[in-house]
Amino acid sequence: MGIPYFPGCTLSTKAKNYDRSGRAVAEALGFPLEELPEWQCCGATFPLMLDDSMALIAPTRILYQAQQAGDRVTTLCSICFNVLRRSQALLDRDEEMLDRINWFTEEEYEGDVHVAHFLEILRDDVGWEGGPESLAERVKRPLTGLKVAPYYGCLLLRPFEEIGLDDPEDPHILHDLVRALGAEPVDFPYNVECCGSYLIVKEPDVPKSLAKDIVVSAREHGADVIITACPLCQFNLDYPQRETKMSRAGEQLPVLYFTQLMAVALGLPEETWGFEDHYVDPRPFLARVANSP
Amino acid sequence: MTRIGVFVCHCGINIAGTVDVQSVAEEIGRHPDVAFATDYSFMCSEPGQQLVRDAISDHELDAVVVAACSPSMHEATFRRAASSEGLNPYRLEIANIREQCSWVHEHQPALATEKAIEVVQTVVEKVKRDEELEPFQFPLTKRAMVIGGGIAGMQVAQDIADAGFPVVLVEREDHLGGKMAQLSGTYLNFDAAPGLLQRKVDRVLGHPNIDVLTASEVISVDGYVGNFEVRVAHSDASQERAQPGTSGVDHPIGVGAIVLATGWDAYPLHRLPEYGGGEVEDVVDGLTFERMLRDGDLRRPSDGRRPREVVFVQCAGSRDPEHGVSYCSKVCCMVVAKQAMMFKEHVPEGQAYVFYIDIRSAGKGYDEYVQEAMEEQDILYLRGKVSKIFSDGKSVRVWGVDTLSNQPIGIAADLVVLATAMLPSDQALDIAQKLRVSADEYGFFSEAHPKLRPVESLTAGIFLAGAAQGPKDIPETVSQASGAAAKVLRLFSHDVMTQEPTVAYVVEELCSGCGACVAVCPYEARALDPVRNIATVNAALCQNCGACLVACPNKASRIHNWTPEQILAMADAVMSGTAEV
Amino acid sequence: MRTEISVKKVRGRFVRQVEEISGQDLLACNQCGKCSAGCPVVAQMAVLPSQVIRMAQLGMEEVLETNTIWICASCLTCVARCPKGVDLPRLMEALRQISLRKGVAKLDLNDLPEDLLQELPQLAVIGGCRKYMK
Amino acid sequence: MNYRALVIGAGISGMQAALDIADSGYEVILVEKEPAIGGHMAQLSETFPTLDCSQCILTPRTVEVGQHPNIELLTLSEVVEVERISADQGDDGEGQPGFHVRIKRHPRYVREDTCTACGDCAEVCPVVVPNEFDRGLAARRAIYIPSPQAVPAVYRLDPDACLGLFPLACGKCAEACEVNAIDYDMQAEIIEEDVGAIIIATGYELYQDEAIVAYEYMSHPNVMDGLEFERLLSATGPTGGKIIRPSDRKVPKEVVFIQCAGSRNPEHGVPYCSKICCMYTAKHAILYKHRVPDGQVYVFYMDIRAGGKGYEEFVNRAMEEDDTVYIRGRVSKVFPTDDSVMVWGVDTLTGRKVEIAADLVVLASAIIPSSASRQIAQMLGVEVDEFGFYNADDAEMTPVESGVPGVFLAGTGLGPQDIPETVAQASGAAAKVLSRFQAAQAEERAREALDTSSSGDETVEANSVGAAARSDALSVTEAA
Repeated sequence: MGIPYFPGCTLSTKAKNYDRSGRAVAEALGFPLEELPEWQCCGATFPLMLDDSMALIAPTRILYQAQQAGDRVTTLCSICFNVLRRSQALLDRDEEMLDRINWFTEEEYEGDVHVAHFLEILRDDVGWEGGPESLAERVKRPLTGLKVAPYYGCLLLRPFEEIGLDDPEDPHILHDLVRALGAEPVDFPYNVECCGSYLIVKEPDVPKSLAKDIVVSAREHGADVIITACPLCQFNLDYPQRETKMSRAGEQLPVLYFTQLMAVALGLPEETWGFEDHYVDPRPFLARVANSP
Repeated sequence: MTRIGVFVCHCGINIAGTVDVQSVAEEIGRHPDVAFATDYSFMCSEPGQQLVRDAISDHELDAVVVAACSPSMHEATFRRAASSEGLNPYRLEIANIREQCSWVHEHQPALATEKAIEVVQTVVEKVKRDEELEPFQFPLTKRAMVIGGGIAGMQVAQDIADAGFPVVLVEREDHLGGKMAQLSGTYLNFDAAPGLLQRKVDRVLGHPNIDVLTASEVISVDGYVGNFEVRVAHSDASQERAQPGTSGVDHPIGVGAIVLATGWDAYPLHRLPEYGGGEVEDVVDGLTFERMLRDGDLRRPSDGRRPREVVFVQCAGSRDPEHGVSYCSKVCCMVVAKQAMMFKEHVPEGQAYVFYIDIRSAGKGYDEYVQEAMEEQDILYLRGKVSKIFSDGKSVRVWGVDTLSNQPIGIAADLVVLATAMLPSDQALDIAQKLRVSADEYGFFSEAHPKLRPVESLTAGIFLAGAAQGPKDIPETVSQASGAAAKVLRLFSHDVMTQEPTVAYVVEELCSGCGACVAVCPYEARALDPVRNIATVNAALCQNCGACLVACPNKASRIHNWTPEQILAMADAVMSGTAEV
Repeated sequence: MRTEISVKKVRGRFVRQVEEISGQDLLACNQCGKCSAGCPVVAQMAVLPSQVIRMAQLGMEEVLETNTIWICASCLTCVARCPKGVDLPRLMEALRQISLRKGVAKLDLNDLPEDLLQELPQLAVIGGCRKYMK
Repeated sequence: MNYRALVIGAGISGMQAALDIADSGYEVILVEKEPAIGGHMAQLSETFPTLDCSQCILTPRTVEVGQHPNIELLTLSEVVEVERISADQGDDGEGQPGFHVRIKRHPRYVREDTCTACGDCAEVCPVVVPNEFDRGLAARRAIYIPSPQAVPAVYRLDPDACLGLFPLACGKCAEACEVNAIDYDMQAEIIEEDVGAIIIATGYELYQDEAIVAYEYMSHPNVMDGLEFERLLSATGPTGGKIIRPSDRKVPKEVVFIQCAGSRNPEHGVPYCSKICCMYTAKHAILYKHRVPDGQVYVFYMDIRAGGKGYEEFVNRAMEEDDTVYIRGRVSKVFPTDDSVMVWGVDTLTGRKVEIAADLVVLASAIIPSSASRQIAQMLGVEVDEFGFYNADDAEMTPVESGVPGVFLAGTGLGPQDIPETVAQASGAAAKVLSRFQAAQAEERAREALDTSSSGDETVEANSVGAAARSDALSVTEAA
């Protein structure tokens, strides 16, 4: 059964590999992603000021579009997820705001679409291990021996009161995924530290230094590869490795979307992997896994 | 024919400044049943009381109304005065024309006067119908039970036993001493404390009046002040009791008073995930650190190395309404200063850091003590809360801040000690339910009044000592525990218990034994007599709430001196208004 | 220089504006500093996040001049750990909004290196514009 | 042994100790140097953290003390001599010594058993002096009653203020007194008593020295200490609870509270923390805001010490609900301006020097022991610390025992502490007295009964009676 899907801007452009691998994985697991017929940008930031509701219009319209398609919508991008989930939470507790936005948009959003991250569907609908349909059972090419550092970042987890996906200090949803794929999750202390986010446009040095801390920590804890659920995290961690001294061979760590790793493990065709779009080429690292029977 | 005397108090200007007391006395004097009415400046003064006494004999009064302040103030005063003249004290009533009249109607003196007259009229109607009553007396078991054998419980037990009364001390663990026994030392007695504690334990164990039940728990409690029945189960049958002769689970132990001294438990480490609680081996809580200090050879858990850089984190769970508990655990500031100093004693070349929000060293010599830690032991205090603690494989990384130099701080520590919050003992809620004592939202037992009755629970005969009532340090606990003992001794100084007779009773001819009253009684004062099939009242438990009166379909439940006839007569007096007197 | 404190400042227009836009009770903060301790970008800040609240509490409008409010990446680490539940990111947003609405713009996309601009994910550009421009 | 106790000081701790002992059936001699009992608690407006009216919860206690058949109340009195008397016959080696005490009772010049507190005397008295009870914020006459709820409710003639007693210069009050209660010839008397135990509960005073003189205390009318502010807040105070500043009776809108005024200042004041100021300052801030909603409160502090049940929450309430601005830092200077006073301090959190033009400054002055403490300590052989606070034998293990057998300690005479701690501790001291008396009595009874029966019988009997009475309750239990 298909699930309504909101790709968001970045997955339609710079992070096509995330989108592609995500769709392929979903298809393979039996819940094809059905892109909303009409959608626009979510705004990329959840509005934090209370005196201006204009910024809520975009996410509310997406929720309205999702409402036409069913009672839930899924995203891959952590930021889109955060914006939509928080907007939904706000509209849920503030009926007046919901009415006001509906009045602006001349649409009737009823206020009860469930915004689910792709990971949530994997966890709750597919299941990691155990059942016959679980993810572990679908793995064709177990990633045995691969050490994967799950990097959660900020917006997938915080604020817990509204997101509620996982423990904000000690998350494990990506760990569980890695384990189900047959790889070994690497715990490292920077896994919930910020990557610098949009500071990249104003103070590019800040994300660069944060990326260094994160990548070095993951490497020191023995990781072969970092996975993430956020295109901005992916960029902020991957891009600086191109030019810094981290770029020295052997010190680089490829930064993948979790869906890419899944595509490999589920034995999906190589064109769904999208490894060519990375600054640190993951192919050498994954070669031995990918080539194993 | 009733002959009622009415005495209207001016209370200085408190009443007379608003209410026209003369006209109140005049007006009420016209009531056919009022034989004498007057007013006086301070009824509660000795001359005022004499006025009442004289009037009772001169005017052959058989009932008295004093119109003055709240009965909670001086009802006892005037009833004493009345009985000295041979009047039954329950034939004297107070009409409150101060708190409920003059004080609240300060700006409407005419209306206030009118209201005062009506208030007095209603009480005249009541007192006219009051029965002569005698207080109930019931026996008192002069033996106390203390639940919890930590420093608080031992102190209570010792004080009661020293006065010559038998005490049963129930302790869940197989030894006495509680949390204090886990400490390597205290801030006032430093490493002499364990020795002092041992002396106290020995004294309690050897006390001829104290019966110590270790490895025991309270299973159920029945009864009421003066006459509780407590069943205690031994979790370990092989435990020898210090004294034979006290019953265990098979036979309930009869006690007249119970003191709750169930102490505290530490906030669990795993509830502090951002501090690596339960994850990082070298992040320990205060009690664990005490044990490490006590072992003498200070080694960190992960690799047995001597820690050189130790970080103490205060308010771990405390003062955190969002994630932990909102209250301050009160003892940690001093405990940490002590632990840091003890660490320096063990590792003179080491360095201790303390992260804090406020240094709460309030107590005699306490502030000086922390100053000493800073000045003499070079312990570095950093004002700021730590945000994150994790292991980098070699050391424990602490991310904090110093809000005074305005610098984020990182420390690569060998060991981190979290000053975790004090929680009430995990048995507290269970005990609270069994004993029907109230507890606050965290499970600390509630005192009867936060200022003036700090060691009494709201349940008569049950008293509180130590951290079970709220976080407190050893000196405060010990003096408060003695305070609880005083309340028990005060209770035991009487030979019988007395109780006000204004309790519920059953008109047996009207009772059908339906049990409605038994179901509604919140105090378990009601039961059905299985032989006669009528309801009974345990006068000692009845709190005079009136629920049974409402529930009884046959009007068989009544309360002495609060009968429906009285209440209706009072209502009639109000409804008929002033003019119709 | 002494900072003059009076009711006109601590309960003044600026404080009320900040509280209204952010929805936060500034005085709920007891300055424990946990936000500063955990802030991932604190190294670049001239004053600590906790000091930003402090300055706002005292009605010090010069808080708008600090770089802290522009360095904050709204990562929400601080609010996740704040013992008093003070939503500091909302406060930062309010301060940014007050600045931006005065016409201050902190970002000109033309200043970005062309190669970076080519590579940036869309949401970084959109997010940046939302945070730094009116 | 003499089974009577002497309690020195009738503030809340002395009263509590006296009541616990008296209710247990022993006689208590309660000595108070002031004309009325209740101590400082009687001066307070409301109490933290529940904001109960202080007088309302205190008066029942003072009345109870005043009327208790087992309490002999001696006001305007002080203990002048204590003599240890050797143990009674039959005492063991350790001994249960008693004390022979001499108490000097100063003349009240008004007969306690005659005065009806009608107030006619004060109406005619021509002398006006500052009222100590109101900390000088209001006036009284030379003949006065400290407060309307005073116990004993008796007037007192202040011989220092009176126009002249010897020879009598005025005499108006005696003329006005209908019950002839005034006796100008009243003399001090020495009362001698034997007691078996003594509790010292002499309480505290507020520091008034160098460290706060620098804050213009005493020189500027708009700088006052915490107790003065209590009187301003109090419904029975000089302004009826209205907040006005002394200089011009205007309502102060900017109010600065300075904590650690004299405390934690080893160089210029006292080194110790006075413990209660953080909480009462938060209370002052809250109560002030209740009365002046458009006012603003600032509190200068070093550390906020809110350790106690509901205390942290109470301070949070002052900040969040009443918009109190807490400023972490000391005040360096307070000086007069044309309008009122300027306060120069620092905010160590921003690192800025700050200045506040205040309408009113309230100092949380340090707690110091009662001026009588050293003398009393010496008389009884009790140790005091360098400040004059009594030292417990072992502050941790025996916090209410003085080290002198039979002498116990309670309340702020031991060191700064708040009301609940004081009350619990006073009961603790009472427990020691009760243990001492009851143990000695039991021993006496045992000796008397030695010939006939064993002392254990009594207990057994009491218990069996108890068991019989429990049968009702028991049947309910079994059913359950």
